[in-house]
Amino acid sequence: MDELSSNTIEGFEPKIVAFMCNWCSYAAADSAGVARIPSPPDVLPVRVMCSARVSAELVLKAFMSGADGVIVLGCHIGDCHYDSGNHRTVKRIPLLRKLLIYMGVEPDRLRLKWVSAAESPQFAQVTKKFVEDVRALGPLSAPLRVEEPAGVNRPGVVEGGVP
Amino acid sequence: MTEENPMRPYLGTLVGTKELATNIRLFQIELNDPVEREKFFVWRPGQFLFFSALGVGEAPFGFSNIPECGPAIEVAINNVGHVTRHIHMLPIGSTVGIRGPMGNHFPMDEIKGQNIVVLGGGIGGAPLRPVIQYILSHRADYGHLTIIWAARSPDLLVFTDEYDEWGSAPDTEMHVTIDRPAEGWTGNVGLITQILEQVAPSPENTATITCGPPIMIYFVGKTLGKLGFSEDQMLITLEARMHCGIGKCGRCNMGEKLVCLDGPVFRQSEVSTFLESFL
Amino acid sequence: MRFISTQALRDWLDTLARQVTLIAPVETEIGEAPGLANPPASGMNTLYQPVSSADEIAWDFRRTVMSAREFLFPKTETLFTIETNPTGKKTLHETKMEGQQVIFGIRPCDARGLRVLDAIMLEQKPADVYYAQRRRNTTLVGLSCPEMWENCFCTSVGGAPNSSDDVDILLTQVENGYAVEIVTEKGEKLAQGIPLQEVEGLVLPEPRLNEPFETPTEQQWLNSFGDVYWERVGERCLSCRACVYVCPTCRCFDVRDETVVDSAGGRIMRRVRSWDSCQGVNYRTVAGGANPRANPDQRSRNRFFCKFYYVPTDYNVPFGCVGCGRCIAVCPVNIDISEVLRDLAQRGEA
Amino acid sequence: MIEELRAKARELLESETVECVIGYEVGPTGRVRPVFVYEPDDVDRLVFNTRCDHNLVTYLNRRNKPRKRGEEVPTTGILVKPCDARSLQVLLNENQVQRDKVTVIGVACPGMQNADGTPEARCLRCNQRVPLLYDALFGEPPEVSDIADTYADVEEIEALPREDRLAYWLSELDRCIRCYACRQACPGCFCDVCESERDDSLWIGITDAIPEKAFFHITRAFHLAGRCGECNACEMVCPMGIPLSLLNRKIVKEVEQTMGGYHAGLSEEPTPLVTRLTGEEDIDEIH
Repeated sequence: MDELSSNTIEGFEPKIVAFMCNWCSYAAADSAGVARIPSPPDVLPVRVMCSARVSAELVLKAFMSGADGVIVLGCHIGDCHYDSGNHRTVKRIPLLRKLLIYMGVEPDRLRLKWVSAAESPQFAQVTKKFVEDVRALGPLSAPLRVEEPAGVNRPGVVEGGVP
Repeated sequence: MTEENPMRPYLGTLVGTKELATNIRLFQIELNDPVEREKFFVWRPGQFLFFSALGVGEAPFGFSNIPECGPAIEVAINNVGHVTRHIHMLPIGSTVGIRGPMGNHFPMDEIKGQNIVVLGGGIGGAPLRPVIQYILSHRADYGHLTIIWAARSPDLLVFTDEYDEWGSAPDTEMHVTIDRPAEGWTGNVGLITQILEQVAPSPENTATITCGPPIMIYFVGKTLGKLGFSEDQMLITLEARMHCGIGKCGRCNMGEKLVCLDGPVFRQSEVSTFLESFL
Repeated sequence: MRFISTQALRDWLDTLARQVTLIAPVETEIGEAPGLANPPASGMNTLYQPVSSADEIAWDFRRTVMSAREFLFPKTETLFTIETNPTGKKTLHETKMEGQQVIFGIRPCDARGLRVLDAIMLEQKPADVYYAQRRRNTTLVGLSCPEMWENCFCTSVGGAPNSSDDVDILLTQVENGYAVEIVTEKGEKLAQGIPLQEVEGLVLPEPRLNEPFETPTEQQWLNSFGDVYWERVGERCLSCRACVYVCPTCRCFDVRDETVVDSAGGRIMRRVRSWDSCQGVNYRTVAGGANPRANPDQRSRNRFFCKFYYVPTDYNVPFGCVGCGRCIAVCPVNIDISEVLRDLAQRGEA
Repeated sequence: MIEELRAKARELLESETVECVIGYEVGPTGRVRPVFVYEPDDVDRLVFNTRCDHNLVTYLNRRNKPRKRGEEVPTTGILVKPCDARSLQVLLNENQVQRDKVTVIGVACPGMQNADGTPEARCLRCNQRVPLLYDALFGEPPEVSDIADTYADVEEIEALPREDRLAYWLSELDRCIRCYACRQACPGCFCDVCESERDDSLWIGITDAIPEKAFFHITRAFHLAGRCGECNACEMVCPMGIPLSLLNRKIVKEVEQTMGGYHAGLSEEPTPLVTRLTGEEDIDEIH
């Protein structure tokens, strides 16, 4: 994920990581492509076996590695391939989102949506909307991102001699 | 910066690798800068270096050859941790970082004229190869050489293709053993301590050099004691987690001794006085 | 005796702050949030921080939470970077520090702590160049302590609240200003900019001292090593690192590599080092999983031995501890280094 | 009450019911600290007062394990306040502690106080005065009127504009020195190797950069979702005074409000985040 890099605000194109369930949204994305339904190019798809695989760590790591927005796509409740995985997702991701908002991250940077394998138009629509929302926010900033390399903001030593 | 920065690695190139045993590979490195190469190619048997997989991390390893047996720096590395796993994935031609040579070395001058017993276990044999190379290339300076080489199983024996050369060198005997019987293995079976008792080298004017897992070093020491060796005659080389190799990071202390500066080579008699045990 | 009035000192510091990095004690309010009426945690923290004027300085501070060592040996520093250009060629850039910094208001114990770091990082060859550069470019303007506070025991380990041994300039508060003692050449150079007055018969206040105590002998340390006493001291240790991170003399570090991608898509490899602590559980774990100091009491014993036996044995300093008392103050379970010293010193030599 | 408690500790040690009693003693400078009592004659060191705010259950994570493979788990007696009992219940729910090896000496809690004698904030919103879990109980529980936790502290942060919330947390995180005292003091943090401290820097490295510190604190709060018993040990041990309770209590509040009033350690039900796998059938629109 450290392939991602951030751009400047001018002409800002957000980097989006989409965690997609193998059994629904990934298939939907696939068939959206086959059906030539236009979907945004800024989305880096990450296939997971279940949306419940998407731990807080994965979301945070995506943010820290350059994602400006993270969207998690899973099966509708009742349709989980593993029976109850998305019941975990729906408790986990909204809770993480609330915590991030509480810490000052914009609400629109993390989103959870249900997209079944048959819903390729919805897939395109959901991701397009998300990209637009994140684009409006601009690049991700603190607390999960710093522009300076680590240590630079430490009070170091500046130019100049002893007077 | 005017002073030499000991934390800065020399850049080198991985020029070759050789499979030694299961998960153990020999890495051959050439340094890119000829000036740095000249400074670096003075290491002695027993010293160690820091090998960086750049961007992943660095870790300390013992040298597996002597400069005279160059042209490359050779290091045997076991794939056990995070850094070594990445080192094993490096393709030939990769740029790597090398820091060193560090630590003390086996007192090859002090033990001149003595008989030498070399005891290596598993990957612990790697830092002993320079000792053997050194003795064989200064053969007249040393007495009888006994090499006892051990591993848990045949696939973990390192430098197997050099055993014939070592065993057939003048005034040299070579014993190889594995811990448990294995299919197709016709050589010795038994722990290194058992073979040591069978070979029973005489303690008269003899120095022993041991490297292996801590538990092996401990029991080899016991056995040598039984054979009449004094702790002063036993040289061992220890390992510890370390990050600098120059006595700064504080990581490798055993009591007041730092493995990186005071070691890695110690006499058993010194180790016995350490506050903390290496086990 | 040389003297500077409070106002002249403040003016000089204001000027100095524009010329060099000026580090000074600053009071930071905990829970300082815009619009937050009731900060959830209460209390004040004094920390050494860069300041731009004398107004920011906490003039009547006591002991800072963290020592000043982070300005010579930062919590995190980049050792070097390696850049790979599009043709694959790699170039290595070492981190260099240029320019000057002045630490104003360093307490004599913290300055003495730097003396211990000097012995380890500079005098023990090869020297650590990162520390050496910062040390060379740093001038210490000390401020005597008016008294020894709770947990302070500098006088038991060879220091004093008004010691000028390890600073470049020592200031001592007197009426309407400060008495100035210039100790080193570096201090002399810096003091050229100070408008000093010569005042006759200036009487320096005597600091209030805590009762000093005897520290254990080398033999007492050695004898105690295998004692169950260390288990009793260390078993309540939580294995956090607070004591080590606030210590002015601890120097253990960890080194890691990071790879970052720059905006042009090129890869930059960065090697960083950060503070580490012998109290951490996996401090000594080697690849393969063996941990020679698996128990908290072994780790806690290591800290005490490091300060009072290992460092004095290995390096040219009498103690690895300066008696600042910070580790006592921060320890959540009240592991008290002065209690340990007293306990051991009371034992027989046998 | 303390005499009875000491007598109980003596009895447990003399009868070899337990090898050691973990309680509180007064240190040489008057500070209260945890103590491990092994000898019956040492029980007089035990004290209990309003400064005994350490959560001793943390030590069970270490002590309630076989010392060597194949050995029995050592027996321990432990002093437990009502909030500590919640932590213990959480550990029991997660099979981290062998109950039969622990003798729980419950103490009725008068409410803990700060060093200056004011009541601790967490005690002002707590109406538990008797532990839910004990083998023997000491002390007279004081009368408390019904207190409802309004999460006023959390709501104060929530009410701030986003930029101010961010500025607040940045200034708090900036002070963090990564000493991990919060984690080490927390009974709920019992992983052998913390994911924030992996040798391979899988998630974060070792630097003091804000994102790494934020990652640590966010994931720690998150891992404690439905498990934090609000003992506040993390905040009390923080040398830099970071208000960690505000992070944990945000999660406590959300868990309570979205998961049917669930509170960690009040029942034998483990955290609903991983165990309740129903209740969302009506959800269609998320966000």
